[in-house]
Amino acid sequence: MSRIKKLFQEKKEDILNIYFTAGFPQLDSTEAVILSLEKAGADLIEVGMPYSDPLADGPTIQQSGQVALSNGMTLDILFSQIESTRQKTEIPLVLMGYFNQVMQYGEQQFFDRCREVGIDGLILPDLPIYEYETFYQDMIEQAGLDISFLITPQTSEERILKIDELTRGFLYMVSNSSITGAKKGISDKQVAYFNRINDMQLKNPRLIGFGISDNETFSTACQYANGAIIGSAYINTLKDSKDIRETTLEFVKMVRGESVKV
Amino acid sequence: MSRIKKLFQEKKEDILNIYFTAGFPQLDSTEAVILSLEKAGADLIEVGMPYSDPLADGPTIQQSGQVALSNGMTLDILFSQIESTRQKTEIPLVLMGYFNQVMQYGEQQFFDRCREVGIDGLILPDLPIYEYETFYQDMIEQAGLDISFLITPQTSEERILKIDELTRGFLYMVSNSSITGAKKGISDKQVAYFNRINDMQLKNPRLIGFGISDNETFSTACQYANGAIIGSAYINTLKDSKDIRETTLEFVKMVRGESVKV
Amino acid sequence: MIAIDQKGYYGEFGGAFIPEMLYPNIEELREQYLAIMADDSFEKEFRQLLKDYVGRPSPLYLAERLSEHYQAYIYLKREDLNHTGAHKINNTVGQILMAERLGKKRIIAETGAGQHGVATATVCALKGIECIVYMGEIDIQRQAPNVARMKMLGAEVRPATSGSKTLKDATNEAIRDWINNPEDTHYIIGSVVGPHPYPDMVARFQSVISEEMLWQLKEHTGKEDPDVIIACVGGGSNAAGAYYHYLNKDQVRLVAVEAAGHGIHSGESAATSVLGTKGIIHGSRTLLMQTPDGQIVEPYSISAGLDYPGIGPMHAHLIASGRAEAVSITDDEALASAYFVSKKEGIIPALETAHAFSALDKIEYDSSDVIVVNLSGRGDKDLATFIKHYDRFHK
Amino acid sequence: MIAIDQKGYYGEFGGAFIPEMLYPNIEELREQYLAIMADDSFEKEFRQLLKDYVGRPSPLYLAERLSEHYQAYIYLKREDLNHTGAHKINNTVGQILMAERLGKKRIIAETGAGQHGVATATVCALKGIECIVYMGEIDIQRQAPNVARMKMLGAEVRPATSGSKTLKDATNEAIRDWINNPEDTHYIIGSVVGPHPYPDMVARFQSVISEEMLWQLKEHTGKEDPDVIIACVGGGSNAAGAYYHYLNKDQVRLVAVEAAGHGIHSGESAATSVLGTKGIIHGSRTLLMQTPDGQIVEPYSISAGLDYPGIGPMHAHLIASGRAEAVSITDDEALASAYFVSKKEGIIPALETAHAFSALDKIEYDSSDVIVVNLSGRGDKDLATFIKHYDRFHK
Ligand SMILES: Cc1ncc(COP(=O)(O)O)c(C=O)c1O
Ligand SMILES: Cc1ncc(COP(=O)(O)O)c(C=O)c1O
Repeated sequence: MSRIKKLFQEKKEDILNIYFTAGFPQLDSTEAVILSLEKAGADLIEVGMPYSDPLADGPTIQQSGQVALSNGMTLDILFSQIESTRQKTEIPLVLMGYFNQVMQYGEQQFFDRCREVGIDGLILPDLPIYEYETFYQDMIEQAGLDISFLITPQTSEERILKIDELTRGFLYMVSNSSITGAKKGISDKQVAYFNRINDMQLKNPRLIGFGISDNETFSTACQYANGAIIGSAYINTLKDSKDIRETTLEFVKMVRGESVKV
Repeated sequence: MSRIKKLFQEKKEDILNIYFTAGFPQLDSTEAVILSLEKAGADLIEVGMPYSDPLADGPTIQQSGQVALSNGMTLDILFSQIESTRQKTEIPLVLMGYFNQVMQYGEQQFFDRCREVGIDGLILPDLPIYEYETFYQDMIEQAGLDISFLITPQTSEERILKIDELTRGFLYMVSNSSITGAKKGISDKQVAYFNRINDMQLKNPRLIGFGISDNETFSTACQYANGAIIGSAYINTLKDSKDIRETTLEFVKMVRGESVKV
Repeated sequence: MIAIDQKGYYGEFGGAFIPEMLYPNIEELREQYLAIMADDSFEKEFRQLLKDYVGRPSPLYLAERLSEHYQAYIYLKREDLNHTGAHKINNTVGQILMAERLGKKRIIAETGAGQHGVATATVCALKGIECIVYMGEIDIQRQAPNVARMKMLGAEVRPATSGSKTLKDATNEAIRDWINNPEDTHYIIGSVVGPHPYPDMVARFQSVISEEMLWQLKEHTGKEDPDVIIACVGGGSNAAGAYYHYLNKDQVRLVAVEAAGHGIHSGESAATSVLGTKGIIHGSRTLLMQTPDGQIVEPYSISAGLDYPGIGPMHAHLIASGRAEAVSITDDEALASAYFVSKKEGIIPALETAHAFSALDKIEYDSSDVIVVNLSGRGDKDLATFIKHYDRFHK
Repeated sequence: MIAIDQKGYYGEFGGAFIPEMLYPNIEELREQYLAIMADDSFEKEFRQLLKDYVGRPSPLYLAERLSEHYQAYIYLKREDLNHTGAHKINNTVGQILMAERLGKKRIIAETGAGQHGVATATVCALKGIECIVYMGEIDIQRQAPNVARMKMLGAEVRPATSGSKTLKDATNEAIRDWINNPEDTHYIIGSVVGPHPYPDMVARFQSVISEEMLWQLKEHTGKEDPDVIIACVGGGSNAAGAYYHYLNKDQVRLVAVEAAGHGIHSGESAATSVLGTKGIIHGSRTLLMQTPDGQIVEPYSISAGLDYPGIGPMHAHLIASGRAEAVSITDDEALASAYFVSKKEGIIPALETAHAFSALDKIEYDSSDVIVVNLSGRGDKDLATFIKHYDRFHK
């Protein structure tokens, strides 16, 4: 059983998935970030592959990607960083990136290497399910990788069922139709949407992402799903961090509501 | 008999006609200029009525006109200046200006006033002979004014004969087809043109104008016609003049070749 | 009957008040222009260039949002879509073919807004003929894009530095150049001004505008005649073209729109129909702004193409005889129209044309009326002016 | 047979690599675009606007002086004469009608040279719809006149400040806006790029260019087919339109001209056909300039409209399959052509189009060949660049 499946079997609620951009703030901060997040109590980590043209991301993640790229981050470096970090932790790791990166690496090679270094799952926001089914589903399954697809408030019921079927690991539930880091808080309209999905009895657990930044939004999200995903808010904290470990600890505590940052 | 006709009866060659812009350099220099020119030995004086848009004149005359206008020169002022100057001299005076000035003054009024103040002839370069014949010939003749028309190197023989017929006083022979002050010296081509006109045995005496500025050009012109007209060169001299009388004396001497200016 | 006579007069306006030095040129043209224009090979080449090079016919466009706003049927005759962006090219194409047939080797022109200069430089490039354009120093500044275009097209732009340093003075300089170069040079005048036969010749070349309107209106509305035709008048060439085939149809109202600058009586204006009196300018007897002494008054308008103290003799006659109504529009009214039309119809008009649009706020009409506004040119050349004043009109 | 398949692929190029947030928009469009375009009322309104508002048909002009110089029959398809000055408006007219029928209330667009932004702002003004245009900061500087035009037309221009601050980045920002506003907004893409069905939809709207060429060539030469069609390729919309009805006529050579900037291998280039490899950009699998790691390379060209690291999937397929020949033209070659064509034909081409003209110096042809150059736009927007470099080319 995959690390992701195991996590969701063992823990049904308040799951905290934190995204960070690999190579940010320093080229070699990947390991420190992962280990700090684990130590601080994150349940799942989304490792972002920095990309020149991240269409589905907001300015914070874009800029962190630019920094990572000018720090010299490449996929090969990232894979070896993960490989060595994997010796020290069993936390589930999900790789997030754009499909062009996968294509250029060579699809088969990419999936194999993910498996090899200890990646558990993938989020490829611009790989549509049609392409996935037609060309990549078999490869990814054979590599033993989970894959998360997104659903949004606009996704039709029929399509949600289809996406749920194709997803392995967890569903990425976009809180509102907007790119990461764009809006704050959770509205009534969103709650109605969360409830609607809840009522659908999907097979996959669900994490809510986009717009989660603090204890309030995290707690609300956790009322309607198995947990939530935080990205930009964490990147913003890291940007000004003197000590990754300490910053991360405080950030996770803040989100979990265990202490309030001063 | 008009003063102009009388002049040409009495003198057949080396006639010097000098143009100046009324109101230039000062509003009231008209009389001084006229009397100085007479004293210096000009045979005929062309009084320019300053005009805002003198199409057929070069930059020197244009600018002198601008100065005259900003000095406050008007046709009424000009006429009274002439009227008083006429008490002191019998030199033939030809008024030169644009036909719009005549129109605005009222054609009949204008011609009457010319006669009254002692103007002898007119040069109206933008009054074409067709308009003249059709509308103004009678008025001008009845006012007892002479009128000079222009001929140019491009004017056809037939048309020259016609112009000669309509002209009373002298023909204004444009030395080359270009506006006043534009070119220097007299070319072989021009000489051929002068000879051609000479051979036509026209009824009117002829003065050559445009490009006459010094003794050399004046003497050459006088070989081919009854005399010549100087405009821009005299205006240029006046522009820097401290003493109109002296400047004029020197200028006419220079042109006549009686002494060389130092 | 509105028509020009043998000697180039529309009623009491017109004629050819030119110095003798220009006589051979003007006479040659006067004797030949009608025969040349009637010649099959001329007609064929002219029509072919209008079609393939200029892009004619220019559309007649029913402006729905303007029609709704003004509660009438507003059609726009799209001269802005012509090559180089204004009606001016209709005339320069005609005149360059004329110059070719007259054996001329050098072209001169005056320009105000620069559209006529560009149109002249364009046809000179097309034919490989030397081109010199006179332009007032002030206009060189306020119509910079057109100066750049003339340079690209290989023309020489010579600044006119006398007088008001605008169109009138550029015209003076062009005439002086022609006097100095009487043999090989043709002067392409840019409007229905100047000595006969220019006003008539230019009107004939521009008459293609109303020639097309006849069948286009028929196509759109079922009848050839609109109720009203509105055109701005600098010298009056676009208006002459838009009126031409309707001159003797008295049921069609002709509206001539001139520039009132800072206000008709502000002392900074170019409203010739109100301020002008009979006189002579640039070789033609017409209405012009002048002092009682006959000195030409320096005009003012924000629009370089309307910043002219006279109007063509045809328009003087049309206005004096009551055939055309004159409307005067201030700078600010024209600017407001430029912003309004841009946002309502997606068409940025030239500042000149913006004056014509403003007339819609001034004249009377019925809601069933078909009104044609002659969209004489596009506003690309005026962007700097529009942006400069933008905030004042957008609070 | 060159055609797009059900899933939006030309051979192996195309598709729709989009985040789920865009799925409803793209799917709605994909399901409806063909039906809407086939609808009589759509077709009628589209054709009417092309005729009366845009000024179509655009002429096909036999450029005699260029023909003489190049020793072939050179025809120019005059998209420069369209309203707003380029081919871009053919597509925006189509898409605004599409957006209306899809019930959208807000329009976004990206722009490089600003021509597409102006064309979009124009049709939004025409229809009274809100319009936001994303434009790279560098392009805002180098195409200032078009920025002013968009302002006049009531559009908001938002600078893209990331990456190379050019067209690619403006497109990223537009896509982000769309993701954030999935319900009421239609994204008017300006070229044959982006996720299916955009490349096909835009190509169909632009296909009016070659539709007209068929009968215009017949009129001029007696046959529908030219020997060669030359067009510049930024994303490839003008080329797609010029090729469209000739795609399956193998006897007609298709020449695609791209920008080589300071030289193909100078590191400052946009020569995608040479430097590009297969990958995904803006939702489409195509050829693009990228690092081995799949990072998109920042392109460079003096011409904002060609300064793009990818090409539309149709062109990737045409080039990869050998159906089209690619030619790469440097900044200086394009500038030289712009000066040359301006002075030879009196037509100042856009910098983009100047690249297409330069191909005449590069390709082989016979003296009996009929060559159509698609004159995609006029150069008014590029005057500052032309003047800046003028002296270097005129010693
Ligand atoms: C667009 C446009 N309209 C009108 C005019 C005024 O000229 P006319 O009265 O001869 O049409 C100009 C002059 O440059 C112009 O550029
Ligand atoms: C005049 C002109 N031609 C060509 C292009 C390139 O676009 P495309 O390749 O889509 O025709 C542009 C883009 O702005 C343009 O303005």
